Amino acid sequence: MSTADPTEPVKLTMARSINTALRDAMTADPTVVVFGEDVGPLGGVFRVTDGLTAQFGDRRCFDTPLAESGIVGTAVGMAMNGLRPVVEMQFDAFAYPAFEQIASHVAKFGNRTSGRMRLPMVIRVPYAGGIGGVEHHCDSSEAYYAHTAGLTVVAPATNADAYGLLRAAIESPDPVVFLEPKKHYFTKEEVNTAVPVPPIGRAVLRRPGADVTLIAYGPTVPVALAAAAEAEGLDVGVVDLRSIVPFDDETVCAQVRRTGRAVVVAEAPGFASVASEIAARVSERCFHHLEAPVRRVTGFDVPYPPPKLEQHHLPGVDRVLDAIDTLGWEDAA
Amino acid sequence: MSTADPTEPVKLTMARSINTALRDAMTADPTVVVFGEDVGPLGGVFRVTDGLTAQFGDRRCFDTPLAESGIVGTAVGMAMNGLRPVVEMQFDAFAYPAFEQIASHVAKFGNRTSGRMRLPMVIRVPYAGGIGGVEHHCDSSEAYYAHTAGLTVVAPATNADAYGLLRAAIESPDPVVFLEPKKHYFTKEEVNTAVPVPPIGRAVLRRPGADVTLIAYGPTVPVALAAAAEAEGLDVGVVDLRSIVPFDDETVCAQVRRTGRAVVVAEAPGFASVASEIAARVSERCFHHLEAPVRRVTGFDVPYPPPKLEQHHLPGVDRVLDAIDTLGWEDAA
Amino acid sequence: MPDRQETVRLLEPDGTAVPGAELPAPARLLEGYRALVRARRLNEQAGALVRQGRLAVYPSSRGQEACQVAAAMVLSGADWLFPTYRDTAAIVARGVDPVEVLTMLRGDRHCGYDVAAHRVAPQATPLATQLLHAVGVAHAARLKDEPTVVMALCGDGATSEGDFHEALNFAAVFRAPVVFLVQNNKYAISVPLHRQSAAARLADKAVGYGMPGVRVDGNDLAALLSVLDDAVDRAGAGEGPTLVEADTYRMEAHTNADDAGRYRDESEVASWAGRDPLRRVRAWLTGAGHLDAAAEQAVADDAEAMAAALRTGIAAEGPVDPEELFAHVYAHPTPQLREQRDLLRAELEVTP
Amino acid sequence: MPDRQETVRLLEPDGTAVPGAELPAPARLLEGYRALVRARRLNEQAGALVRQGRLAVYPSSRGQEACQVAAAMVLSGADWLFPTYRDTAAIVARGVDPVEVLTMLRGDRHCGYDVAAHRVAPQATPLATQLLHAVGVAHAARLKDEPTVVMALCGDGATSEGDFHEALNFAAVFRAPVVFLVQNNKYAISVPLHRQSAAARLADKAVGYGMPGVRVDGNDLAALLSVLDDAVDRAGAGEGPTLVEADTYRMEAHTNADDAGRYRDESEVASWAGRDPLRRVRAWLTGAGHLDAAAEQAVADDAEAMAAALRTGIAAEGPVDPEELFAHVYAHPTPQLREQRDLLRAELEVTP
Ligand SMILES: Cc1ncc(C[n+]2csc(CCOP(=O)(O)OP(=O)(O)O)c2C)c(N)n1
Ligand SMILES: Cc1ncc(C[n+]2csc(CCOP(=O)(O)OP(=O)(O)O)c2C)c(N)n1
Ligand SMILES: [Mg+2]
Ligand SMILES: [Mg+2]
Repeated sequence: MSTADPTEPVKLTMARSINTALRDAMTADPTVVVFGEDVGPLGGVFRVTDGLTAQFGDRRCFDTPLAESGIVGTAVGMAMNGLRPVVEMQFDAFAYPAFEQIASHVAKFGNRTSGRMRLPMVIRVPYAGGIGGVEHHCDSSEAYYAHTAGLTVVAPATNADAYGLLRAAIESPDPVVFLEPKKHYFTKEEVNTAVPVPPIGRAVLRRPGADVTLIAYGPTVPVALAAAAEAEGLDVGVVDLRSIVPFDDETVCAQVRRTGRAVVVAEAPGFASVASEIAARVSERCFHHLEAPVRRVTGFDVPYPPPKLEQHHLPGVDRVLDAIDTLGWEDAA
Repeated sequence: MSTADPTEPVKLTMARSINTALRDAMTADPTVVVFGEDVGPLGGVFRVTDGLTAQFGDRRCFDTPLAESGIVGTAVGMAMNGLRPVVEMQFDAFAYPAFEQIASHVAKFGNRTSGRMRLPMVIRVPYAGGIGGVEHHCDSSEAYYAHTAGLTVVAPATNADAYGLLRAAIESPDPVVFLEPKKHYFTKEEVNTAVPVPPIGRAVLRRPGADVTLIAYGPTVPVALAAAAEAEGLDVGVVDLRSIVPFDDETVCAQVRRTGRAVVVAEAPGFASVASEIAARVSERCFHHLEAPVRRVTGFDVPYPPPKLEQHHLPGVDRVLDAIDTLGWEDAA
Repeated sequence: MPDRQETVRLLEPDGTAVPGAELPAPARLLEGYRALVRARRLNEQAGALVRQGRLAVYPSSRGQEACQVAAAMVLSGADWLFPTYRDTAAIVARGVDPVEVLTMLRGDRHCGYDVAAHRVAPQATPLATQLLHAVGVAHAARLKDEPTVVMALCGDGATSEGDFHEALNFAAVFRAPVVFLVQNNKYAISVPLHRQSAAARLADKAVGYGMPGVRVDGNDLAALLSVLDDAVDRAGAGEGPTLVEADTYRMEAHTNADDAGRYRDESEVASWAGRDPLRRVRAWLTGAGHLDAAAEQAVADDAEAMAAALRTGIAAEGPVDPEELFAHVYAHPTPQLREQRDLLRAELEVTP
Repeated sequence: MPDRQETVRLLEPDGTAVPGAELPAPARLLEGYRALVRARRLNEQAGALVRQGRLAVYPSSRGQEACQVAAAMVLSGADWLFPTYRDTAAIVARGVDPVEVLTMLRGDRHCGYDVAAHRVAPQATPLATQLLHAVGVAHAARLKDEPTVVMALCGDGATSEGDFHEALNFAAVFRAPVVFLVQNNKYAISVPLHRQSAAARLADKAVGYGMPGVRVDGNDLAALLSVLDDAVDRAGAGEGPTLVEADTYRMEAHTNADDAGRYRDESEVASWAGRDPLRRVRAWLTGAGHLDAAAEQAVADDAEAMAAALRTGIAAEGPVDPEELFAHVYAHPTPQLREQRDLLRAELEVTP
């Protein structure tokens, strides 16, 4: 049941890529344990943990009672006692009951003990929208974690990164919030599981471009790429952050300085968000290179809407193109 | 036990100003009820609810069992049934257990019911640091609320605003998170309780200035004012936001456009924070007026430190002055 | 209050009355039977609408209809009902138009009915959170000296959440007029009861809060009416909350999106088919001469009419105004939301 | 396990043994007495250090010393202790240097002792949150087949938090080797027990989780040792968790910053003075000939030496390196933290 020939890239869905990462991590390290709601025999509501209980047994992958604070709090204790828990929050908004455990303990424990005891644990969150879900199933909750000092916050956009970054997250000595763009769970892409585990904290230029830089992460990377492809007469680059904390200022700023124009694309409501942070730091650090204000194309400052309205809420290609249009091209050479 | 002669301003501490606002609101409106941990006979650990049970009885001001989600969740139901609950979270970090109730219900209920039922309730949070408190007693948690669409987020900096804005918050048809800078609870200032209840959402220029604008709210307003007074050879203005959501772009941007330079001063860790939002919007909206990048002077991206280190963590006057120094004065006339 | 050890049952699965049982009045059981048939029909119709792509998803209460109906029947107009996503049938039994309830699952809005008018809270998704709201409504009624009782529903899985604990404790300390009805349908999605709790009975959780706990056969409408009537009376009399555990079973998968074959045997499901809540009331009513073929036909016609109206109503799908995104977030949209609305408005003027 | 209705007591308040009581061995009680005297002295010394401005605040466990001592004494080195802010004396009874414990309240750091070395978790402030960590440590031990038992402490107020519920439920379902010791000292700051819970006994909360619950006289060291020994043995034998409620009293205000006169009568405090935990062990030991004047003097000297060392240790206050702000947030500081550290470093070079 392990990965096919690991030297060859294979086509996998994102759900399967994550499943493979869990499987490979559990094989490599007997201290890795997976638990949460419905992750056992059912294999998770998105089948991300499919087959893990069958392969590794009920002590390595198991269902818990239905309580998210309980799941995260128990994981804290297990990490204190030598295990590497990887827990699943069933949906973004259902991680909120665990917020105190995350903000007051998970994030602070290593610092509290002056580094004498750290918490190697991963909190997986299927997150963001675009699946026509009912309320509470589509929140983009990354700002809550990114603002909480002590957490590492990772948001893969590709299946290869979902695999690689999850392996890295599980190996991290510190707690990682791992945000899985659930709308891409069933998209297939090539994944090579034989490549070395990448470091966390490096953004990547997904598409070079000389005129504008689009900055995105997780579910909006494909949106940014599509917008870049559609932008007429402009050479648009796309940076995929991959990790929100730590933040890769170097890669982001190098690209923005090159283009002098930037648009941040993110699904979460824009106010006091990760997009605000990106816009603020790019505006500050690239000030003398900017030809136009940094624009943000984000979700509106509203609760995630019912399915019939989500297409109006989510930052789509047109809205990104409109934002690019406002970047003061009249002054441009 | 009511306010003295209401036509005359009196000297009150911030704790007493808030106490007076609660008292006056309870007198004016019999549906206002106050509850939380230790708010009854004890009068709250900061004595903010002192005497309310004695004056209004145990049905209007009462202690609850020790459970913050319980307090906020019960308040939701009480607001659904015609009351105006004003609840106290004992300290900032002890509001985290209520996070799910706040993010998934308090913030979303009016929208969920298409406005057919709104939740008039106030969550009072003694917040931020500077009191030499042990861990969990000094968090600046405003970003969590400000990012959550549907909440109104207010942070008074003066005792007069603490009185007036709390009256306004209690009268609001929507839920308000009311952030009280606990380090100023025992500072005395003149308060005139006879002035009309102010609207929420208006910033105020606390100090005019032609060269730089400092933007602050809550506990950092006095820091900004002190820095402005100390800045040598520069005319430094200070905007006090008062309300974070809604945000007063008009007042803030008018002042920044006038000065062309701005520094945001806030206690919370800076990453993905309210300060990020301010810097991002000011950078975007005032782009063509800016002579220098918008700087942020904020808490570091670390868990709130132990008492002996807090002076190094908190944004103080010197750090604000240093930031002002970086605003590209060499290019200035 | 019944003894801690027993499970209250008034009608045996075959419809014979338990010896000595004090049954509700026949007219009430007949009314209940009509509601049960409607509830069953509602579950079937909603399932069909999902298969036709008209609804996104539907969590069926098939097998739990007696709980659904009893929860609504024991309430007066002044009382409140707090349902979950699974309790559509209870809301309909309270008198709300099924079309209004299901527009939520058609994707139009988060809650399609008028919460205040019906005194039915929005269907709660975040588990156990609504129990606290129920306590708040009840406590407010008590503070205002209003004769309101609140019926709060949740599942066996939800009893594990911290909010369940806080709600029961607040209710007990406040002596709030609330009845907690736990529909123990044996599963939380795929997780069976024994991995949810090590307690012998969920009703025993009441002990730790100092409130009475009763376990009732959740497929016995007569027993449910009797137990819930008592609990509602007790709450109304100022004696505080009651925890009622209904022993029932989720006959279908968690929702249509779920694959129950991954975690339970068909034989288990089949064994519960023998305890069907409709059949036993029907058997008793028929046996006691309160339900003849004509009456049975009227009951079926009534349910069928409801299903037809539901099909029509759900099919009569109109567009949702995109500006609804912004209209209700605050009583008065903030300047920021007005700006964002204007942006969307401009976009829609270009490509409507 | 004792019957649900009783409160276990082995020594009467005057030190006479309850008829038929099986007392712990005299040597163990003597060791316990020594620890009780140290605990009392620690509470007094820490209070004095607060009044002298050397510590910011101190939550005293005066009156609860028997719980503090017993919780530590029943554990082996492989076991874990999960204390709260009020359990400094328990940590010291486990063998941690009081100076290390109290540097937290001197303001130096969040936790002054080595958590892993002592198998003592950091003192928890957010109420009941630590109970889940305790369950996690215990469950991990079980998964690894390690013979660890975990002692998790909390107060009566903390039993109202959702995390209390989730912890007990997880522990019971997992059969985790953990003992929950609730020190029911009758107050949560100002809130008295009857506004915290309507249950007859907090130990009854165990019923709802399917675990044994025992109520013990929390001022009776002998009874505590006996009850906790049993619970630890049970946990160690793989039989799962136990909830123990210790009936005790907080003799001082919540902390030195609190004004207990606002919410309780001195007469209530005085009535509990008659149940002092030290006096009854001392009376029994003396009466049974296990404690003569010389031994009593040795016990007092030992406590006094600890207090003196504490005074010296707390007075020997050094500066805290400001870069500690950044050093431990992550195993490897992020680029952002390195930048921020450099900013602070530059500031301190200008004005050190
Ligand atoms: C706080 C929270 N966590 C997780 C979920 C996802 N979820 C939806 S239903 C469900 C199972 C609930 O089981 P139970 O309470 O027994 O109710 P039932 O569905 O059986 O009626 C889960 C885990 C949720 N809705 N809310
Ligand atoms: C989650 C949380 N809410 C509130 C507080 C503030 N607080 C500190 S101690 C305390 C009372 C605790 O009472 P109890 O559990 O009985 O313990 P005791 O202090 O009596 O030992 C409160 C409300 C806190 N520390 N954590
Ligand atoms: Mg269930
Ligand atoms: Mg207590």
